[in-house]
Amino acid sequence: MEITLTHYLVLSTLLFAIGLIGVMRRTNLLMLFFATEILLNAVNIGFAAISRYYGDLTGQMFAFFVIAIAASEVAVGLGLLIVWFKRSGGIDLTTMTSMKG
Amino acid sequence: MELYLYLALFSPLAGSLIAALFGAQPKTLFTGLLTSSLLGLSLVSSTVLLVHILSGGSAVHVEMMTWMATGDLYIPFGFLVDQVSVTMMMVVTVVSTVVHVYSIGYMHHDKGFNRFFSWLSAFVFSMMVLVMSDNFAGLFIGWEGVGLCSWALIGFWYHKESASWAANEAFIMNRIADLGMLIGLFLIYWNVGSLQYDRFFEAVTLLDQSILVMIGIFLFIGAMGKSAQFPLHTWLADAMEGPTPVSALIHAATMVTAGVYLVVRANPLYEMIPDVGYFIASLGAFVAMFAASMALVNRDMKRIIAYSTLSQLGYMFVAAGLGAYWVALFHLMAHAFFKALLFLGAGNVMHSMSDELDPFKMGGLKKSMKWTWIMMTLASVALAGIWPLAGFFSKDLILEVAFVEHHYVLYTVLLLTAMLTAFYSFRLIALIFHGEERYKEYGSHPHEAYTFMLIAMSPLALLAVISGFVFKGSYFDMVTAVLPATEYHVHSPIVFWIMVIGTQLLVGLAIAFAYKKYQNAKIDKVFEERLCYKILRNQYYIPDFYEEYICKPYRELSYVAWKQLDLRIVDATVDGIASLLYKTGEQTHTMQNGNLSTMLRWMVAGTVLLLALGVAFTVGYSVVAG
Amino acid sequence: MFDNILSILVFFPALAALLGFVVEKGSIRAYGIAVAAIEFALSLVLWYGYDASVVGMQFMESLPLISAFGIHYLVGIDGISLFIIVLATFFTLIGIASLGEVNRIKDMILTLLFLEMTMVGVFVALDAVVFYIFWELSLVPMLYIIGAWGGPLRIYASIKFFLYTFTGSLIMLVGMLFMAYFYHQATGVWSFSILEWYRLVLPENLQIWLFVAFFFGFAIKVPMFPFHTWLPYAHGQAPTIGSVILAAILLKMGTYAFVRFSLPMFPDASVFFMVPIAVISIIMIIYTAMVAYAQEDIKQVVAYSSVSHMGVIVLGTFALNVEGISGSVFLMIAHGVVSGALFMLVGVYYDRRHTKLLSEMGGLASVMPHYATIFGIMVMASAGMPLTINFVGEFLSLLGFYKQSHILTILAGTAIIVGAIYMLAAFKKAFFGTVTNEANRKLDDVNGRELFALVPLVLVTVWLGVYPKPVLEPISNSVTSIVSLMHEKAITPEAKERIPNPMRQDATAEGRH
Amino acid sequence: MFETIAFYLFALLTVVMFSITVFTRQALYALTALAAGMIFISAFYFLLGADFLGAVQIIVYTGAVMALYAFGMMFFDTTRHVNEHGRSPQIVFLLSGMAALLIVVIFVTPIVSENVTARYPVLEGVGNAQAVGMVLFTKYLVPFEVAAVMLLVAMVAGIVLAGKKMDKSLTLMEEEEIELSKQSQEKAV
Repeated sequence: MEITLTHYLVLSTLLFAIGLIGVMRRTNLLMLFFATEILLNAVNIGFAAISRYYGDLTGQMFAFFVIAIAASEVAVGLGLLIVWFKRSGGIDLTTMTSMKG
Repeated sequence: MELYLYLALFSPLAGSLIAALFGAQPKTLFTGLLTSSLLGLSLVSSTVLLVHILSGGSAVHVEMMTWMATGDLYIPFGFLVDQVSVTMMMVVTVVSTVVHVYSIGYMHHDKGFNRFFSWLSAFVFSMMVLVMSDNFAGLFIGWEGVGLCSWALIGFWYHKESASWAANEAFIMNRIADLGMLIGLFLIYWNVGSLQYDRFFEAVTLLDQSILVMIGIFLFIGAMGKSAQFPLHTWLADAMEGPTPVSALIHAATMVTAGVYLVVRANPLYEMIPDVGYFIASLGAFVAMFAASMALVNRDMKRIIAYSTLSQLGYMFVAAGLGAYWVALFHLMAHAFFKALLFLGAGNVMHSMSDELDPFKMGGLKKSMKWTWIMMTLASVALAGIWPLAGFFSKDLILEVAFVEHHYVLYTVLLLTAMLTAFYSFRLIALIFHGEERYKEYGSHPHEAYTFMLIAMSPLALLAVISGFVFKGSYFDMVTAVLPATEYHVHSPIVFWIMVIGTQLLVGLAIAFAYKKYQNAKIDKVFEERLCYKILRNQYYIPDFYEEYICKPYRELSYVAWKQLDLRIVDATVDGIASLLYKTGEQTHTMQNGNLSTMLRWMVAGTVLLLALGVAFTVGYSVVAG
Repeated sequence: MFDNILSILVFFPALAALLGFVVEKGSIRAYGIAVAAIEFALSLVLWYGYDASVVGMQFMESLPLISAFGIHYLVGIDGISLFIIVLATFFTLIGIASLGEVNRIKDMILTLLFLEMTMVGVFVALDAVVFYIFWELSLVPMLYIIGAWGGPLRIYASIKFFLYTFTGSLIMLVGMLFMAYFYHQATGVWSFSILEWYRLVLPENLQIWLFVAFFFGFAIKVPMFPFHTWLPYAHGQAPTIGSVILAAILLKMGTYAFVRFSLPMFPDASVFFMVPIAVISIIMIIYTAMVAYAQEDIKQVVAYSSVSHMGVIVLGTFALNVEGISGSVFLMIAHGVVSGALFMLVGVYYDRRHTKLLSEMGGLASVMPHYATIFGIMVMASAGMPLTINFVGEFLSLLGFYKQSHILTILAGTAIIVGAIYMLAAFKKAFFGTVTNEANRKLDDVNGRELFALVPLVLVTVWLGVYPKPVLEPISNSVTSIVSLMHEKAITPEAKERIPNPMRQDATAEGRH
Repeated sequence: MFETIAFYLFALLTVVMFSITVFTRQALYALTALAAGMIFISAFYFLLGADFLGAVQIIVYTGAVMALYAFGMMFFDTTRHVNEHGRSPQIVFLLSGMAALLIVVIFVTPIVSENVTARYPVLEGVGNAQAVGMVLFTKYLVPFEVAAVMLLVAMVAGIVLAGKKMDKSLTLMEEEEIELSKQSQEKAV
């Protein structure tokens, strides 16, 4: 049985769904970051697969940049997290209601 | 000849503009003299043109420049001096020169002396444009121009509420009629392709009868406004709020006759549609009677003369409607002279009585105002149509026209009106100049007007006397070059003499009755209680009717339109939409409770929705396309 | 020398405004007048260089912006836009020159210069995207002018103005995108050039949909009944200069766009919607005239009178023949001059008394005779007196529409009656009678600075009323080409019949002299 | 055959690992599972012939990112149980499930049905890293540099935010606090 692009896309989507569950379910900020990492990686698989099956390097390039962005996000995000932790003493989402409209 | 044409046309404008420069300044005699002398120049030029035409010269036709040209439309500033317009030019320039000179004395003490002359000359210019234009658009310029000047001059004493009200009334009523005129112009343009008189008159024979009738009706609506025909007549009496020279020039001699001029000018059109002509004649006869009846009981000197003007305009329309265009024009001319004279005389009386208008508060003025008395009596005799003064030749001719054309009802109405005319004219004369000197009770000190004012009036007096029997022949020869030369003779000489002498006798009786009744100016209390008196005194309640059923509803409707409709419905709908959006925001902002987790869920829900829409549209599209 | 004149005309005021940020506050007025004067001189040069005999666009410039979608910076003018541009630069000049004492005068002048850029930009744009950008940009300075210098309700008025017109233009934008899409479908090429769109013949049902989309944008801008309610608020709250520019130029964008977009692109839809639009116009004319009559604030009278006159302009536009459209384009200029002047005149009194209520006025003619005279001239012009600028436009508009419908023209013709009623009533209340208000007794007459603005307007009013040819002829030529384009493009037989072919008319009109 | 087996194996492993990350209550487990998942994902890259990407994945994620998270966790002391009271988990699953389904539908249908031509085709006879390098440093040079700058900025930002002097950061202090600190400094001088 040949592995086709569809297989990879289905996998990518599956992982994305798992990431989404995490995003919605978690109330701990750090765990939320984990979930976003899953989302990004799920998409990356899709990019790489498309790149492979169409013989076009653009997909890989995108995956590459996504990784770069993910890395910066982690750096800045963790920095902010630390600031928040110092100010409020916790990183629980339910305590963050200053954006209440 | 072109030079004279331009001189005649533009010297009033020049005078007006120069006077306007001093408009806001205190009185400078210079402006009065300048405008008067420029009008004199205009008069001289018009006379030269008249001589040219009389001596068999061809009509002077110039095209000064393009006014409007777009698409198919081409309207030039073109001027035409032919037999008809030169007659009008003479009337206008003669009367207005007299009025200008007279006004130097009359407006002597007025603060707005310069402004007055500026507007008066502007009026003359507009009137000249009106009569000299060679196309309907140019006529319309003059038409609106005289309306504007009339507005400014009626409301000349703008600090008086009644004056500015009357000015606005006159303007707006004229505007109603002007709409009809405008529609007439549109009809002409879309059916003929040009607004030039000559092109239109050529095409008249080719056009459909129904279209001609429409054009005729709409043009006549325009004429009805300017000439104050029923039901647009109320403004004329109110227009007497203006200074008296204005009433003499605008509301007696020239502007109000513009409607008659229009019908005369458009004679090839009205020739083709005798039904409309008959309607015009009937309306004219009705107005003649109607206005004369209102003049019978009025107690305002100027209003009486104004109603008399209205009545005489009715006569002119009878003649024009029956196809006797040259007769209408002739009566227009004669009427201009004696009516202007009458008004100027009334102006003298007003001046000496410190602007008193009620003739019952005068009486016996002939001692102190001899010349005014003589001239006003002359004018009244002419108006009454006594031989050999001007009115006899023009007004009785109209009666003959009605008779010869077998419109006996019109004839009877006109004959009755002639009697009424004589009655109210001499009622006025009797009240003002004869009988006891009642003015003493009111503490007035009458004095004769300045000599130069009297001298200025004298040409009009002369013309009122002679214009009938001196001019009739040459006038007839001249204008019939362009107007239908129908001669109106009663075939049987016996009938003719019975008619003439009978009319004269009836008129004489009316005069005698007026003298007898009003010599002593007893106010008949019983008579004043009667219904018919009240109806006449209140002008058949027509002004009240207009106020109650047109002006007031319009005002109220306007207010409702603003407060209820515009603010409550139209604007409120818009604000309603805005507040709906706002409320939606208010309601849904609980979604933004600040909990990141909840917001993320909403975000995902939104994404799912968008994705679902995308799929649905793609599927839908492929189903439709595939 | 005319190669880039349009771009110079568009961007010079904006660049000058940017530079103006560094100009000292004391000399900003002189700077503003100088810039506006140069701009006005440039627009006169443009007029001088304009060749009235050439059919089609002139001074065209093209610069690709986004080639993939055929979006170009494409500008050019014809007789229709030329005079509105001249009017815009003219009003900016006299607006700045006659500016009274205002707070933050520097901001005001720079805002006006930015506004000038957007106004000129709208009228030169021949690419829908460029047009749209300038169209929307013009809202921003106006919003600022009303919001920053306005009356007590200024925030409400400015937001209403902005959101209302913005909503309309978004619908218009959708229309534009669809138009581009259909163009792509038909030709396989993307283009936003209006001139290219002209060539596209669309089926009638598509035309109708697109017409409606464009209509919303234009109608709100005009503003047509029942979308007019933002206007009284905007005028009522705006400072004098804001009202002047709004009435004189910004409203004209809507009617101009009808002539530029709706008519030539959708001739069949124009015929289809002619009667409904005429009915709306007549409602505008009569209804707003009545509302104007009931007003207690003289500025609101002028504001509603604007709506009423815009009704005549729209009516003339949908006459669909050369006479009517030329008349309506001419009336745009005329109405710009006259209503701009009227707003300025209202501002003259407002500067002195800080009130606009008619009840506060009365008997002003004896106190301020010059003011009363100029006001009187403008009132009469507004009422459509012949030999003033307005008459030419109104006459031609109504004349043109008479060809399409007798009854509707008679109804619309009541404009000359109702217009006289509210104008004269307001004039009487303000100027006639005796001075009842003591505060009015010592008012100064118009001063030199105000005369500098008003006298040229009076001169233009009379000059173009007596001799409209220099303006009317180029307009007429351009309109002729648009009408013949419409005639050729029309699909339905009704439209063919309703839109006469002006070229054929010209041939027969040769013998008219 | 080998590829098929490898795909299913790694797919299973990744899904399991990520599920653990998402569902576990222990932060340490979550971190470990995430790191493992990342490594398994790199396996897909190798399977797909994107060697360079795989290498980057391992280095960046399992190296740098995970280390960062580990430090972060130490800082927050999250070794204790993370108490999360999930609300209406049905909605969570429903939404993510639907999202997944729709994405599959959207991406799979057009790609399967249409032919896409490569704009930057994989060069024949050239290794993946080399090919990537050629594209990256020609066509994507500017984005690459921008990404580099972005990383630098992120690094600086991370240091600034989390740095020792953070309690003196003016941007994060209330107005009064700033005034107070100013006054105290002045006193010290």
